[in-house]
Amino acid sequence: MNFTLAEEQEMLKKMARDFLADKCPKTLVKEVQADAKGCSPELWQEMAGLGWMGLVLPEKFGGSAMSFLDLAVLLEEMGRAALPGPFISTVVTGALPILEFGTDEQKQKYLPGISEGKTIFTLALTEPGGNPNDDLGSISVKASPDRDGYVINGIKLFVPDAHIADFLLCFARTDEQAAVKNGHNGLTAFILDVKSPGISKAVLKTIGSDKLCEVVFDNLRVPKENILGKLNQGRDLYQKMMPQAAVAKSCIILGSIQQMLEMTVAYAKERVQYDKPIGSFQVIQHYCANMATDVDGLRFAVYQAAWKLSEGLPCLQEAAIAKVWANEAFGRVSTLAHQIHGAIGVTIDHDLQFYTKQGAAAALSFGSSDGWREAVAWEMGL
Amino acid sequence: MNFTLAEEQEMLKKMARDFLADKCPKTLVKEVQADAKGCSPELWQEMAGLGWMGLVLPEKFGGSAMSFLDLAVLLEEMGRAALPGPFISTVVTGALPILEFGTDEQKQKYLPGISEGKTIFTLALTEPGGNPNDDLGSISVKASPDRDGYVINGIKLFVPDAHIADFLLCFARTDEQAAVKNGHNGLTAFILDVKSPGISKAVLKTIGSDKLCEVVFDNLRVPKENILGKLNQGRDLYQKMMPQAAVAKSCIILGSIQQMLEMTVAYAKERVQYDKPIGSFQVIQHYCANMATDVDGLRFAVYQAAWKLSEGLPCLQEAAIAKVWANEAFGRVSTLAHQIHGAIGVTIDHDLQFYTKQGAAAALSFGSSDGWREAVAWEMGL
Amino acid sequence: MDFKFTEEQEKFRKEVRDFLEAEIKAGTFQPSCDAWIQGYSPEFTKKVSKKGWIGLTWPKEYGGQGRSHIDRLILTEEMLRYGAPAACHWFADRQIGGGILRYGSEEQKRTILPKIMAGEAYVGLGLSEPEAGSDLASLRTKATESGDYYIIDGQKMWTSCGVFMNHIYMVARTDPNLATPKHRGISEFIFETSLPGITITPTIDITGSTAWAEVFFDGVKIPKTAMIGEKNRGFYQVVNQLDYERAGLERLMGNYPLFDAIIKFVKETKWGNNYISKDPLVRQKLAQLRTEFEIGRLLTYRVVMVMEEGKAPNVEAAMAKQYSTGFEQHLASLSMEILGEYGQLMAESKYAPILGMAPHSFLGSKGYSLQAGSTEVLRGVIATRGLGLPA
Amino acid sequence: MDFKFTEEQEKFRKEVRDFLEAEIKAGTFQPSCDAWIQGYSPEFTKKVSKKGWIGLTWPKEYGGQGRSHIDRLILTEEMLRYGAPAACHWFADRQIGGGILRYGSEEQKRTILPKIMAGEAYVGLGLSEPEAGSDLASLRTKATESGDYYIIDGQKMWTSCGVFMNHIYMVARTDPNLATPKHRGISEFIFETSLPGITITPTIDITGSTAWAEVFFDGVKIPKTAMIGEKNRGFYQVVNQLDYERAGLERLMGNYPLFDAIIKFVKETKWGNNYISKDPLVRQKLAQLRTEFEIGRLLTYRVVMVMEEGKAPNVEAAMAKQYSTGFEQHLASLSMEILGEYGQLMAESKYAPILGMAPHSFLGSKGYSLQAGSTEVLRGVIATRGLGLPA
Repeated sequence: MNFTLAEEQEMLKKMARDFLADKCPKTLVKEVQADAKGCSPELWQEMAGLGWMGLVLPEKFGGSAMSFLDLAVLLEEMGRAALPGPFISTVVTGALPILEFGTDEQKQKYLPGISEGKTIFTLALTEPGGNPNDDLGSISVKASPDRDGYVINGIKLFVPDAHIADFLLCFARTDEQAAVKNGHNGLTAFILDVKSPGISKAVLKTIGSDKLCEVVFDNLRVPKENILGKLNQGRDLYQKMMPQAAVAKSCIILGSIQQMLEMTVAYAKERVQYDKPIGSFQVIQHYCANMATDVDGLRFAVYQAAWKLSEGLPCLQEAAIAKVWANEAFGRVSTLAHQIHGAIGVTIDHDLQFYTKQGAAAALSFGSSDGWREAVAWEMGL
Repeated sequence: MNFTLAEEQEMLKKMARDFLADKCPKTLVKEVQADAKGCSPELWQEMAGLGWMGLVLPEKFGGSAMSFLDLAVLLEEMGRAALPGPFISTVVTGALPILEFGTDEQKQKYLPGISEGKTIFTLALTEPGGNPNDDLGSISVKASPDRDGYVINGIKLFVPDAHIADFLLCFARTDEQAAVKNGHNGLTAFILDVKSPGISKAVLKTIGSDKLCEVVFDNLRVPKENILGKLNQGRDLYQKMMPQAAVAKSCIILGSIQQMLEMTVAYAKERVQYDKPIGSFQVIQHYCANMATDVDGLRFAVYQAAWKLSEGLPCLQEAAIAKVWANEAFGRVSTLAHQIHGAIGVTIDHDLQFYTKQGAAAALSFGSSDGWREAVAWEMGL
Repeated sequence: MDFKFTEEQEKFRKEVRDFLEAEIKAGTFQPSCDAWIQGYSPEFTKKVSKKGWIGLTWPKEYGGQGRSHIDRLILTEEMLRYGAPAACHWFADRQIGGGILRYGSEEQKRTILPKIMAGEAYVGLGLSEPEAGSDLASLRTKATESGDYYIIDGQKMWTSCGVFMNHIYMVARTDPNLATPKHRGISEFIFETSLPGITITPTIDITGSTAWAEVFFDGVKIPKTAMIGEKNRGFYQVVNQLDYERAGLERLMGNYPLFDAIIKFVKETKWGNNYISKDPLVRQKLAQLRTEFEIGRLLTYRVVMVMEEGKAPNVEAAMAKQYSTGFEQHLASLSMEILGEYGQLMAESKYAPILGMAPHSFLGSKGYSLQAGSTEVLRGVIATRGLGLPA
Repeated sequence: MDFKFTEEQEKFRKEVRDFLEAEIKAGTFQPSCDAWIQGYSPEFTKKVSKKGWIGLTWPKEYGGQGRSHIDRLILTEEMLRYGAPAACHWFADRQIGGGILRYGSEEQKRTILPKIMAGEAYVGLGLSEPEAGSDLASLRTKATESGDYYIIDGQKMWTSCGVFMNHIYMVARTDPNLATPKHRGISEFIFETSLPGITITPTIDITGSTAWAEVFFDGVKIPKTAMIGEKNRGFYQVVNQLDYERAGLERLMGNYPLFDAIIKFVKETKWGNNYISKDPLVRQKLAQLRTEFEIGRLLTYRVVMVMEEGKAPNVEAAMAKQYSTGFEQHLASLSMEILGEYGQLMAESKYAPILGMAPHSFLGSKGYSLQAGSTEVLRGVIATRGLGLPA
């Protein structure tokens, strides 16, 4: 039992913080958000040079074989810097599933490119009009057997960074029969090359300026070898991946609210109204105390889940709790941060807005609070 | 549009407040709560003498033909005084349904006795193990035709004041067949004389010291004439009565939290810590401001619903909103009242406890917050 | 107690509704959130003026309609319900006209009120400054006497209606020696923004909109007749006007079009096999919002009852405003939550449900509890002035 | 970071669990809420003493086990989970022993600690007074020097363990001249309650229980050796001890037996045709409580990590305590709500589900956020000491 980061993690954290403070100022964030790509290729390459994309990959694939916990440290700093770009898409919903479920050939084919920052992956899971608390069961994109492979048709929604991705990890229905009994059956994960004919992408406009896309498959052909994991067993991959994705987003929120807390406390010390710093008003003090409690509580919840992921222990409950609390803590902390900042905090020129928007987007991604609470209920045996 | 009480209502309010301050001190409340009867017969007679039981009854039945709005004024004061006894049972779930649904004979038989304070009525609706959000649909107490009447068997729960009541208004199933389609069909309301053989009662022990009872019917015979309203149409009576009962309980809660607010503000002005009245601390001020907002909001919600009832307008939504808000406002106000009172407020000798207990009991009576919110959703067309 | 409107009032409501529905049909506007504060439409304001609906409660002798505050409540309720673009006249109608009637000279009443009622004077509110937010009395903009003129120097922030106003109503320090207590020595002014020395810079807010502005005064020369009320007593006047600023339904219904839209959306949309409205969790959330809304409506109606009695709506307005902005924020965040991933999609986006109103309002509503008296200031008013707790 | 216990720690946990389950089976106690503060059982305390579990972390040279704070965390977690009647030794084990080790004389360590560890000294806490609640430094009970003795006069309120204590640990004013600032001139004492001049009157709380007491001192003569630490520096000592008072899992798990019971109840009970646990609203509520509980557990574990580093758990304890008591209150009120009308039924009643724990705890939990530092005091600690905001 130990609630502090290891020395190497502290180093990683400091290095990431310093690097991002230097290379990812808010001017860049603003620029990148406004840009169609939603990513700075130069920064992406520098991050790859620091080994971030390969952080959790084995050395033979160009990685540094570090743990999910180490990755969490890095993600928290990314949240703190409001870093835009396809990092979670590529690493958490790309590299990790390949590492876990890929064949040797697949690993060899995709992972080194990811480590080097040359390959961008993303996840195509959700579909329009599906039940938001059951992405998997709502899948109707179909992969029909065709000669040596499959033909894919349908529409995916909320696919992050699809417009700049090289590959999509796409869940599609391969056995309609199996779905009759349970919609989670008969699904398969495919690695799709976005250069193939039959894919079109359109970027949606979002609150967080994340580049979420609509992706339309029109008779897209994919060879059999591009199945990731087992045919019709896509659910296994999904169940492994979703807690990781939820924890990754929770790390982003943690970084966001930690930064909001620090900005707010600093402002409360310096802003004078009624002839004293507003931080000397009892109500403002209690607001700050509540924010700090939320931030600390979330920190431990997130790191507990990340630690369990690192150890390969079952962690659906811990991941669910982390995401529920991330969403709730974000709501409360951002409300109080704005309340204390007053009007200055609701201008486009104030940094607070980056975190409000990033946090709101992260809270709505990879499962709602209600959905994750339902997972907690399930784990409680309810 | 007018949000103030009429002059006569102000007079009624003042009279009730003065009377109860004089005749229903907390020493009496404590005594009555501890007593098996849960009611002071002397006080009950005095209240009858003031015309309270007959307040909303026509003059020919010994009443004063006042409105539900007037009754609400009175109920609020009863809540403020933490008055124990079967007033709501008798007037709201006894006299009002009889007035609305009774035959001339029934009105003549029961209402004058109620006005005079001689007759105590109560409601036997809920049953053990039923769906708490569907009392009506959960009824399994059966009334089987038998010669000139019915034989009733089964168990009712949470029957207020059954141990001292003269009559029960009891919902029972008279048409099993009709229930197949919809559990709300095939129910009938009966007026049961508790002196009849075949009834046994046991008082339950409750947080509010209300005398809620288990009532067991064992081949109780009831003549046909004792049906209130139409055979198999008990639902109509229920739908008319429930909003009235919910608003009545909301009045009790309103009186409770108004009193809690006043006690708390007075205490905050007088209690000194850190060399100043605690009411000068900003956090305590905001707590009090929040309490006041809840009290005022509830007041208008309750009186709006009561006014609609007075006018005979549809008011399911307004009644539901009043009860939801009563429950929620009670939770917040009581929490803050205790927090400001500090330790002294959690002793049995402090008056705050009467309101905490009375409010908690009222919040759990006549429908849960979730259930009433569902009614609001229904009214919204969801 | 009486919770219904009279027949004439209901008739008036219908008249307003019919007018607004016809305008929507005619394409004058599309219902949108915050239109009362951001919706710039001289055309619409002119039409409202023609109906006699600006200055509805003002005395007939000055060209007003002399109607009740309840009529104005009905009018504003419908304007807000339909999200009508009323920003050009809203501020003048709400608090400037009343301020002039209370504190202005006969000449001011005769000259300014008609321009407002004609829908020609768009009056912005110049109160906040960089160092004077909740603590308005800390303002530094000064008005220096010089013959028959005052020379204004300084800066205002968050001037409502700032980008399209042609008049500004503002407060400035007229006596630097009267700085203790600092709320003395402040006076109120109204003048045209076409005067030389005024620079207006739009403020871009968190949603990207530019409804507010910074206003810079550099030696702006205004005639002494621009002063409203008594010299050096402006703070006492403005405090009263602020009560009116926070008294209305715009603090509850600023994002009402979102509420209507989300209810309609869940009723009409299926996710998976079921209408969203059948999800018990969604039902609870919307019913809770409906309940909270109703409480806010009643608290705000009460404010109008107080005004109708001829009293200044102080504690009652504070209570209604701090409660109601909380509701609006809850509405926005629950709407986003109900929409789930779709809650991220902004107006311009493909697939954006209900015109992207939910995320837009989530951002926009952050300011609701800061404007016109922060929630913290208002709770202080309730506690000290309302409950008599020691200040 | 490492979120698991070592094998030895897990073994120890199992040992504690086995012990407690055996005791339950043997009928020594029934799990109940608040048993750590209200559960009087000399028999149980003797058994815990025999296991060496009182003074677990104290140095071996004084008869303690010299074990880690994590071991004590495990021990207390299981005691609380099983609702074990540990009140006779809880306070002494938690903060009195530590206080004596830190501030006491060698003789006090040699005489008092063994009695505590033997499960024989039941030490009550005499801090609050009628005029001294959150503002402890306002205390008026005085200790007047008289030769080799102090004479104690005054009154304590809410003395934990008051009705069954045989020792009292208390603070009194030893120098009336050092009243500015008023937290000077206060000293700490420990002595037996059998001394003449002590009157103990149980306080009946809102639930009807009598775990606390008023203690009156009327010329109570105690030897000077009863003073702990330095004369007139008692306030500084007690502030440190308060950190320990609020540092533990009893602030999160005081009503844990209710949590276990309500979960079991909804799983096993049908209302109408369905198990209660299948109601989506119930599922959300319980999952929310589970989530909140986990956050509280982590915040409290962190406090123990701080102690394990040899630091006083100040801000961290304040944070965990004010958060966790909020959870406990939420647990109680949501449990009542889930039980609906059944939520009114008290333990003794027919039909009462889960032994009436929900309404009992609803009432009892009102005090949680007041004891051992009110939520308001603790948020102040977080803000000023933790975040450095100006005091």
